Amino acid sequence: MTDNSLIIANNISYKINENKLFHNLSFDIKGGRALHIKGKNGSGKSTLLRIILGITDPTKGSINSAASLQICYLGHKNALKNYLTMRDNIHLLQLNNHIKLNKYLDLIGLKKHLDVTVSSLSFGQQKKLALLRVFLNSSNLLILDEPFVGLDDDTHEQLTQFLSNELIEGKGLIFTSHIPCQIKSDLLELNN
Amino acid sequence: MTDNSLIIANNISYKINENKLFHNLSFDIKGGRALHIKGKNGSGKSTLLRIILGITDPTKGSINSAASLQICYLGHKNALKNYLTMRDNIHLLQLNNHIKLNKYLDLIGLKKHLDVTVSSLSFGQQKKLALLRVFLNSSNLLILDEPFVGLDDDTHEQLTQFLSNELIEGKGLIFTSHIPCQIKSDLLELNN
Amino acid sequence: MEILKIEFLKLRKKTRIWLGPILVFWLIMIAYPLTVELLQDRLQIGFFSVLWIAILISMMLATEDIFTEDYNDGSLEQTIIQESSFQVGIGLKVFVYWFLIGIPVSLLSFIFSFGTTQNFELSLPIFPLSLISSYIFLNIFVLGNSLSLNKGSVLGALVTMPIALPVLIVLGKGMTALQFDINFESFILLLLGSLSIIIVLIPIVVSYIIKAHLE
Amino acid sequence: MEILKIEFLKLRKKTRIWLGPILVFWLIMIAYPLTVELLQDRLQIGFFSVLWIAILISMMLATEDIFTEDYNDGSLEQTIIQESSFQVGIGLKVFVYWFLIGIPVSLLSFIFSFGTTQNFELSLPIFPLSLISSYIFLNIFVLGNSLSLNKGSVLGALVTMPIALPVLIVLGKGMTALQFDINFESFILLLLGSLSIIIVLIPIVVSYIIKAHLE
Amino acid sequence: MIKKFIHQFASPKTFLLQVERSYSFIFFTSLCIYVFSIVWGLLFTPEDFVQGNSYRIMYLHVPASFLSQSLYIAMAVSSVTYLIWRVKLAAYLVIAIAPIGAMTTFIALISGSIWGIPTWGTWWQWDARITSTLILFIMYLGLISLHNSFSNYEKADKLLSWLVIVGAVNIPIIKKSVDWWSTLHQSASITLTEKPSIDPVMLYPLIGAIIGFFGLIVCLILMSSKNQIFIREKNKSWVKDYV
Ligand code: HEM
Ligand SMILES: Nc1ncnc2c1ncn2[C@@H]1O[C@H](COP(=O)(O)OP(=O)(O)OP(=O)(O)O)[C@@H](O)[C@H]1O
Ligand SMILES: Nc1ncnc2c1ncn2[C@@H]1O[C@H](COP(=O)(O)OP(=O)(O)OP(=O)(O)O)[C@@H](O)[C@H]1O
Ligand SMILES: [Mg+2]
Ligand SMILES: [Mg+2]
Repeated sequence: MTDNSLIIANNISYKINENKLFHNLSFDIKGGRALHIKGKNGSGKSTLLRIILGITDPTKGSINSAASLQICYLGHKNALKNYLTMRDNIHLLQLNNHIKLNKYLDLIGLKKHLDVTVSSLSFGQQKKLALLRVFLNSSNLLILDEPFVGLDDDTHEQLTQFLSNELIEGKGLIFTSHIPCQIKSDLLELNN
Repeated sequence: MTDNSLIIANNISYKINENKLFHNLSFDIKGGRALHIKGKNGSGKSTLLRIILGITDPTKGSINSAASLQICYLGHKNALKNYLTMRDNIHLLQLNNHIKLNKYLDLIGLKKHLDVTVSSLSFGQQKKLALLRVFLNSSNLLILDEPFVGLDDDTHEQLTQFLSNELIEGKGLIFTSHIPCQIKSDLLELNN
Repeated sequence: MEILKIEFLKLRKKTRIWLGPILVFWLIMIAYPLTVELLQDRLQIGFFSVLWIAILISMMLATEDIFTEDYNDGSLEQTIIQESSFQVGIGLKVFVYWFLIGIPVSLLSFIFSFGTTQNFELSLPIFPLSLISSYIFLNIFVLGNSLSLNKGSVLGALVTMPIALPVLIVLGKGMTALQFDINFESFILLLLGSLSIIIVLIPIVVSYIIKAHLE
Repeated sequence: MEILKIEFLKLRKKTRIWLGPILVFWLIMIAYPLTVELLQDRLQIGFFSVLWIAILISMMLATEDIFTEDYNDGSLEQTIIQESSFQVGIGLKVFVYWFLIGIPVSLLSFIFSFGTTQNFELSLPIFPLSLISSYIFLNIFVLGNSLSLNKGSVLGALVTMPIALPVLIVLGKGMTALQFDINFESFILLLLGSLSIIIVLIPIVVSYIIKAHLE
Repeated sequence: MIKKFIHQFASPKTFLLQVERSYSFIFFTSLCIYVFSIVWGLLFTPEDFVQGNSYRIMYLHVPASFLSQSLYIAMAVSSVTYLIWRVKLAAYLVIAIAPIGAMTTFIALISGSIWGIPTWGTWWQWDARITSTLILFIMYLGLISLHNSFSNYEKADKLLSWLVIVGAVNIPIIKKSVDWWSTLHQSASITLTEKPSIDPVMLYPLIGAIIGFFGLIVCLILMSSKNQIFIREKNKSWVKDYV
């Protein structure tokens, strides 16, 4: 393990029902660097992220992660409780006492909706609430699966800004996105 | 009602818990024309679509629709059964005997996944499957809420192509999208 | 007819929805003798109470997700947009549930009654009684679930139990009437009468409630 | 401890999840007398069967969504990523459910028993009996629910029934023992013994099942 | 025409002013009537030769039981008004009455139970009327929790109104339960059509107690609907002016 590598992937392959999704991928993620995973729908981007997270086991190869590794993950699903209010969701995420909570609630403009149930929020507002977990993270590696989906231009810009800042602060970032974005990143293309 | 107007909105306003979402909107949609509704997250785009659909009642104003009106709607939610296979879902949508089914299954590249349960499909593949309802529609007005979300570039292009064709064939189109797209359309901005 | 076919297809694919409640009913009816000392006459006494409660519970379970799933995944919106007669759709849906769950449960009721009482005269009327009451319960719980749609079935149960309990009272009285052979038909008629009102009214009310939810 | 706190918080916020089953229990216990002729001694006969069945059903309802929701909305992934000891998490989750549902239900069991039998000697042991049995039932149903997670299958119900029935039998026998005052302690010990095994094994098994589901 | 009339009459603002004007009058007259009747009933009527003094709890029990149903009927009427004519005030009334209805039902249950101990020898019986009163109580609780579970008030109002209307089937059941099934509980002794079966000496204070209790409850409802109006229309300029 090199000094500031957070994760190293060695020759990982993944098959599902004998269909190869990807084959012999190797890469590593260092603090301060971003990796943008691209590929068509169904090419295995989300699967790759789940392998990195350790949820799914690769068919071949291995993932080594730094001892200090702390991951913040946001997938296609928001992991919110639809029937609870925003306030309760924030409580469940244990972010209610976070010092920067107010700052970011203001930023995404959801402060006045604190007592609205999540299911009444608009699609983009729900995504923003889910992103609060990212904005207030205390991890050193961010893994985001299409974080820009459903966001309006302003919020897209804010998120880009935020992520770029996190990179400057030395955190690692792996993300997928079909929507072009301005984050400086290495590219990993998946083709099957 | 003018000759080929499909829908005419007269001064519609919408309030929720005494908060105004929009005020005195008027517009009409003719066959062969597209209307792109833009606005920030939570500005009321989806709500406006639901008012046009007749699901939600506007607080003030009214919607008149042509007698011949037939709507095909795709919202933020896919209206698919996650625990069923693609094949069963197509069955439920009553598209299994549609003459163009094979053509579009090929186009979106999902033919080999017919027996995979929807929950195992990737995010974009699920969206594509939902779009099948649009591709095989027999309506004269398409109402699409962020149809480009989660699609890769190729599919985005195909959908644009398809929608442009439908416009040429004289159908109406109302859609929202944060992602820029090449469809020739009128613009309606919502600001609160 | 198209609606009917689709509803059947959906239920056929999701075995849990119809087989689950039937299994639970069966479980309760098996559990009952297990928990009592096995003297025939003692068994009989509590038997019918347990039977009605079991029917009540299995119908409650059956309808628990009747709309939630369609609501959450957006299918309900699509239905409302396309279907001209949403009420009829709901009525048919309840019918399909009754057909796939209520009828088997009623048959089982008859079988269990006969097995327990060894009395054919007494057990036969159980069949129509449970056919009717299961349909009534289904309708009542459908109402409850439409009210509590995405709020969880508990609220629905809380809200509809007060409406379901009177039916239980009638059933209890009916059984007494049956056992002492007095005026039993009037109970069947009373239930049938309620059912015929419910069967029409509830789908209408439910359709309004669901539309209000979707707004 | 952190996990415990979060689980409590989650349940406190989702009132319906713990209050619901308690209410259903209560409603069944109320429904029972409605269906019997109102003579005190007849009421007592079926009473304990209904009680055990009500406990069984309310525990079933309590666990029904214990993982599904978290699975569907993606929270389960988040838990697995963050939590070092997922098994312990599951064990604690079941404990919290028992604490918030099992204990109140057991208390209610005691109260209803006393109200019906007017016999304190007989009703007091109902409290520990239902405490233990509700915990066992919870564990069993948790196992079933982890098995049928996102599937529309009845796998869970099928698997759990054969395991739940023996417990019911023991409970029934225990009640008889209690009423005739013979050897009651050995039943409590038997149940406690089973519980102590179940309480350790089931969370481990369940954690593997869930991980397999998420892959 | 009718619709316009109703809407004008039932504007929350007019209502509020009306309440303001008549509130204290209703409150003090009913208080006087109730206190007077109770004092009369408790101190100046003879002991019942069957029940002794315990029957005097009647002055609480009977009005409360009577109101527990009447309030539900009032809710049902308001609900219909709301659903048909979209009168917002009616919706406010429904949710304003619910907790008070639950309270009076609770009083009826408790006072009945207490009364039961000396007269029936038991505080509870699974008797048709008592059970259906309990059911009514659960119903009230259900209504309240249904309304509380929505953050969108308009939606909550509609759903609540529907449930209230459907739940109204319970009222005739409670009313008739005593006639249908022979039970411990007394059947109605005061009806509009027949001569009361109760001794006039007890009857007049009882009627007074009912009227007084009724008036007091009406005052409670007025307060709680005022509260609702403030909650719901807090953004309206006239409410801001008012406060
Ligand atoms: C928990 C127990 C009880 C409950 C839930 C209960 C409930 C009710 C209800 C619902 C009414 C109907 C009022 C109406 O029809 O307008 C009522 C009236 C009445 N109850 Fe009870 N009751 C209980 C116990 C008792 C007891 C123990 C007595 C006395 C022996 C009693 C005596 C009366 C009388 C005299 C009336 C007035 C009947 C009439 O004039 O219409 N109740 N009660
Ligand atoms: N049980 C299965 N049988 C066959 N194929 C499966 C099964 N489960 C998953 N797959 C396939 O595995 C792939 C999973 O892809 P994944 O979700 O990683 O895609 P993705 O790159 O994230 O796509 P998107 O851009 O749409 O999010 C899909 O092609 C899917 O069809
Ligand atoms: N019960 C409620 N209380 C308060 N506000 C509500 C309630 N229900 C909905 N809203 C608000 O109504 C708006 C609905 O917006 P809508 O879904 O139409 O937005 P949208 O323009 O489609 O946004 P997006 O781009 O994110 O999809 C949101 O601002 C939401 O917060
Ligand atoms: Mg993906
Ligand atoms: Mg939207």
